[in-house]
Amino acid sequence: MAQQVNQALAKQFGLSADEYGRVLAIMGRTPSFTELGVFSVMWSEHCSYKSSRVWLKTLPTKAPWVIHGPGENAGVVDIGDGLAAVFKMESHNHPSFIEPYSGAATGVGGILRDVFTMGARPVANLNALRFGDPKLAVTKRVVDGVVRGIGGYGNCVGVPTVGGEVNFHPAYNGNPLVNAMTVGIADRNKIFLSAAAGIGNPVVYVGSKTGRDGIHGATMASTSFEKDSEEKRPTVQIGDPFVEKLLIEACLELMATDAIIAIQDMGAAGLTSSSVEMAGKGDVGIELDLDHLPQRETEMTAYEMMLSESQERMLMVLRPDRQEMARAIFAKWDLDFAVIGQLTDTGHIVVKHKGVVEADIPLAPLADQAPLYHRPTSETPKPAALGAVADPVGLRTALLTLLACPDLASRAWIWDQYDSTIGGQTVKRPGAADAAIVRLDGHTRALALTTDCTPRYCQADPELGGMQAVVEAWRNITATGGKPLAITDNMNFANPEKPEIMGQFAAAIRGMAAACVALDFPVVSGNVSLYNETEGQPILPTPAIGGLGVLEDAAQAVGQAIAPGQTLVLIGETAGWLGQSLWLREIAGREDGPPPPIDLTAERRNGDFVRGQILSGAVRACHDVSDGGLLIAVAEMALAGNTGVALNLTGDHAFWFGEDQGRYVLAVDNAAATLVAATAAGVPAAIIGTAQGQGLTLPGIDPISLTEARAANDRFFPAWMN
Amino acid sequence: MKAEVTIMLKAGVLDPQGKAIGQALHGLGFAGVGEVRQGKIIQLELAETDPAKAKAAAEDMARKLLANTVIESFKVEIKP
Amino acid sequence: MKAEVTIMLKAGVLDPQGKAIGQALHGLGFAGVGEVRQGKIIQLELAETDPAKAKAAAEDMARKLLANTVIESFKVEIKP
Amino acid sequence: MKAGIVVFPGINRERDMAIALHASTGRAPAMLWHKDADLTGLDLVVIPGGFSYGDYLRCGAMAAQSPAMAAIRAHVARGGYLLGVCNGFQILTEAGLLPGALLRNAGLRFLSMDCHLRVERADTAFTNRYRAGEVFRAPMAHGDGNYFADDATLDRLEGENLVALRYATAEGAVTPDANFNGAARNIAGILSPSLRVMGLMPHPEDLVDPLMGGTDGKPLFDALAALEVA
Ligand SMILES: Nc1ncnc2c1ncn2[C@@H]1O[C@H](COP(=O)(O)OP(=O)(O)O)[C@@H](O)[C@H]1O
Ligand SMILES: [Mg+2]
Repeated sequence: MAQQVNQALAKQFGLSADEYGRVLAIMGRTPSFTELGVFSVMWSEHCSYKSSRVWLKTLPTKAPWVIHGPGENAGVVDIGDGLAAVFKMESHNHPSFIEPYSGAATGVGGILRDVFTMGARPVANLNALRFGDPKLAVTKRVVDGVVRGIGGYGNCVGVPTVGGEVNFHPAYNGNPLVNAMTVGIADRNKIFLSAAAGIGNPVVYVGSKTGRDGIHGATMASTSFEKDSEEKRPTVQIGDPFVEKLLIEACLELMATDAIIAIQDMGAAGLTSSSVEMAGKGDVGIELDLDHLPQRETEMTAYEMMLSESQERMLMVLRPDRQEMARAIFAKWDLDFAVIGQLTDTGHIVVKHKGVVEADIPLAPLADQAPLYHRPTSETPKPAALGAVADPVGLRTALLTLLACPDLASRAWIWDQYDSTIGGQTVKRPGAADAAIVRLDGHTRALALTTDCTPRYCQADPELGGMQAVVEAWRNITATGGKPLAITDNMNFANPEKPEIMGQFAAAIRGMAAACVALDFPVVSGNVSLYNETEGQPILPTPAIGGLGVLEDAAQAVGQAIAPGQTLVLIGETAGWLGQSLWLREIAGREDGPPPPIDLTAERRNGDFVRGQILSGAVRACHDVSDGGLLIAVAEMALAGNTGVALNLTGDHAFWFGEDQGRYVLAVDNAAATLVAATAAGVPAAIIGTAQGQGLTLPGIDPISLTEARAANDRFFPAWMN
Repeated sequence: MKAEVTIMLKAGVLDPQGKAIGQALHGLGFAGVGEVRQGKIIQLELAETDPAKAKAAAEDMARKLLANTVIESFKVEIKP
Repeated sequence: MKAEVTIMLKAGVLDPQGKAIGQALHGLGFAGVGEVRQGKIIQLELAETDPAKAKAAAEDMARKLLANTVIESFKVEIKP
Repeated sequence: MKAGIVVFPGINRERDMAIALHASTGRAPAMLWHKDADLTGLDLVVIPGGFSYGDYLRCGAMAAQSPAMAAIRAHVARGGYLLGVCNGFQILTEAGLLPGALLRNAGLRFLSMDCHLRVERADTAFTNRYRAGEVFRAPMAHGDGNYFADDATLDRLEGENLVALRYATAEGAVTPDANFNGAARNIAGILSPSLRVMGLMPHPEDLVDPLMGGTDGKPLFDALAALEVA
């Protein structure tokens, strides 16, 4: 690799002329090939957040229960009983289009490492997936591979996959989104961080050997996806969940001792970002000798070893007197363990290979002088109001059509491929409740977990859409009885160099921030994935939210299943908002109008009321009203409980399918008491029907049997895939 | 006519299966085992009787379906 | 010396993978495809230089680990 | 009753199993790492579910050949009880401690869902808290649970009354529809002729707590709590 380092090469590496100028100024000389590689990945969008940082800083990140907010490998919140929940969401979008199985699998592996690197045992995985038009063969191939990949990795490592969400839209045809979230549990007082300390302390590499996998993956994730990606294609990373499982156990075993000073997974940009970040955060220098690096292939160069994205690897700084004990633990688990360097007082990262210094870079300017862009933004024009829209098909046909559409069809085909019960703590499995409920082993406490975003709202009005994504996560946790604590986010957007896209990003953040403040629901971790566009076709703006809440007593959690004799009470105001609704898209064939407005004060009041009712024991089942509106929510409760509902309200299509926010359907035994409590709390509440029989009946239309509704709802995935 | 399509991971692509098998063989006391790679073999019964045409057809199948050419390479052999 | 162990399901053992591939090939419009069977191939790098001994060793590995003779049959080929 | 759980690398349902055993026996089972598994004094050895060695060659194949199996065979030879669940069942068949093999699920997909099991034999140390013909529910979670043996072996298993559990409908009908993974003759679990070794694919250990949706699996562990090596 005797390539000449110059501006042209820098450009190939994704550095702009201005950025290369900064490199020259920092180095005071022409950088070596390896040094250029280090700068290019550290200053890539993926690692430096250079386009998004100014906006991310505006997100609320604090609450009394937040232990570590953004800036660590994952967010950490206090969940009581001396425990902390550690969680984060991360994207693997581009790799999942190139090689869906491996892309999705390694996405799961990567986010697991971000969580257990902090000392937490992973207890739940979730995901947020967006795919293109189901009519395309490529969509089917991607869905099949992604679902198999998520299951293949998660099932093998033995972490239950308990929830997620899936949408389809042609905007994702060439650019699916695969966002994976992991939640782990740690002792509140034993959180491991990545800041290195102790001059002379050994830098230790553990896990799998390094190969030439995914070199320049971080920069690939930072460019849009054009036809020539065939050629740019890096060696695809293959996940090894078996090694990951060993790595989890070995790291947790070592973490039970006092050996570890700092630890960090090797994620994007591999050894480069892990070593640079650990040393940088600890304000120390670091020296690596690559001769000691466990290698899978021969003749690897320093550049390749520094940039490899081989999976299932971790970097640690250990107490020197614990080194041999640590080595024995990794030997027990049959994992590589190698001392590859030590901490220094030089403030530089120095990389040696075969006796040659391949890189020598001052760490402070590498971090401090990283580019930061205030990219121009332009506001998304507010959509014109939606006038009256006539009902072309009637309620019955609309209900059956909506139940069968790809965005509302039963996802059982997907979750049946994910092990959701391993661990023996899954109180509410996928499909059982608005949020998954996972009890904490040995405690009565449980976590309520969800992922949410409605990209069609974000496209029409990014600020409202960002707000709605946060609100829906909060509502889903609330609907189980959980107290919402914090969120992680995965900001999936198109090319930030286009003002309209950067405008979407800024607006979404504004909306999210407003919701976080109003709901006391701070952001504690997240991930940004930009340049999600293929040949000029941008994705819908998709700020996916992963929400976490807690229940003091898992037995108090409620699900969606109703039973005969219960009364259904609707909480919240119904105006019949059809703009951007699924009814409008699927029945009227239109994607327009403004999305439903959100009243954060009402949202909070309604939610707090619902949670209070659930925790008081008055509620048998609860479901929030979201995609598809009220009649869909009722139908889903009926299907979950295999019990019909006699609805006693008369309403038009806008009433039954409008997507007004801030609403829940409660199933209660004593509706009168619920109404009294609601009035006292200033919360709109109305009886809408009774759970009974084997069908949905509503005034003026032929009854819909549960069998018919179930057949419609169950059809899409099996018919498409089998 | 029979076609046999052998599909292996490309050189440089991690092969967790092969690696684990290698370790297991060592564990069983088999010495002198170096790299182990695992692949797939797909045997096809073809109506085609011309060997060249059968091979071309099998190669087409491999490219379109049997192999994942992002990470795998394949080889077709025709057996009478 | 290289040994290649080919492992196929025994006749009489249902091969749903092979069947699914066959159906997918038909779906893609490949006509004249009869039975499809899928198997495994394991390539071993062996230190042994005597072909007969290498073959015997690989067969031993196949019997002990690589193949499950309840459901699979195997074949070893030595390649230089 | 003293129980031990043998953990091979990649096994991942050992905690679930320990929770279920603990709940029924009142004491925590010994967790035994495969490299130093000492089985002396144990009444029951359990090999739980998971992906031993990644299931990279065949499910259970590598664990079945590992040194720990010698101790497990000796435990059985001296009259100890042995239970293999899911990957544990696969390991026992690969090791020849139970006949047959577990093939890829007929639909070629991993299946994680509840199934119903009909108790074919209730006079064993494993199943005596169920009634013969009783149906119970259990989660399953496997990609390779399709039980296979040649016809002669299947006939022998049935002739000797060694089929412990079959996939059935909630009403107890042994039908193809209830047989999600395509197992030969709907077989979900089998016994050794000594009735001291049992293997099954589903996970009764994940249904022993009403909060997790039921206690259908608990009688299995209650039965084990009472066993004693004669
Ligand atoms: N959209 C976001 N909102 C809040 N925090 C974010 C966001 N994106 C990234 N972060 C935080 O920035 C830090 C770096 O993220 P990332 O580069 O993804 O970490 P890693 O590579 O270790 O997984 C993390 O602490 C992460 O939580
Ligand atoms: Mg990290």
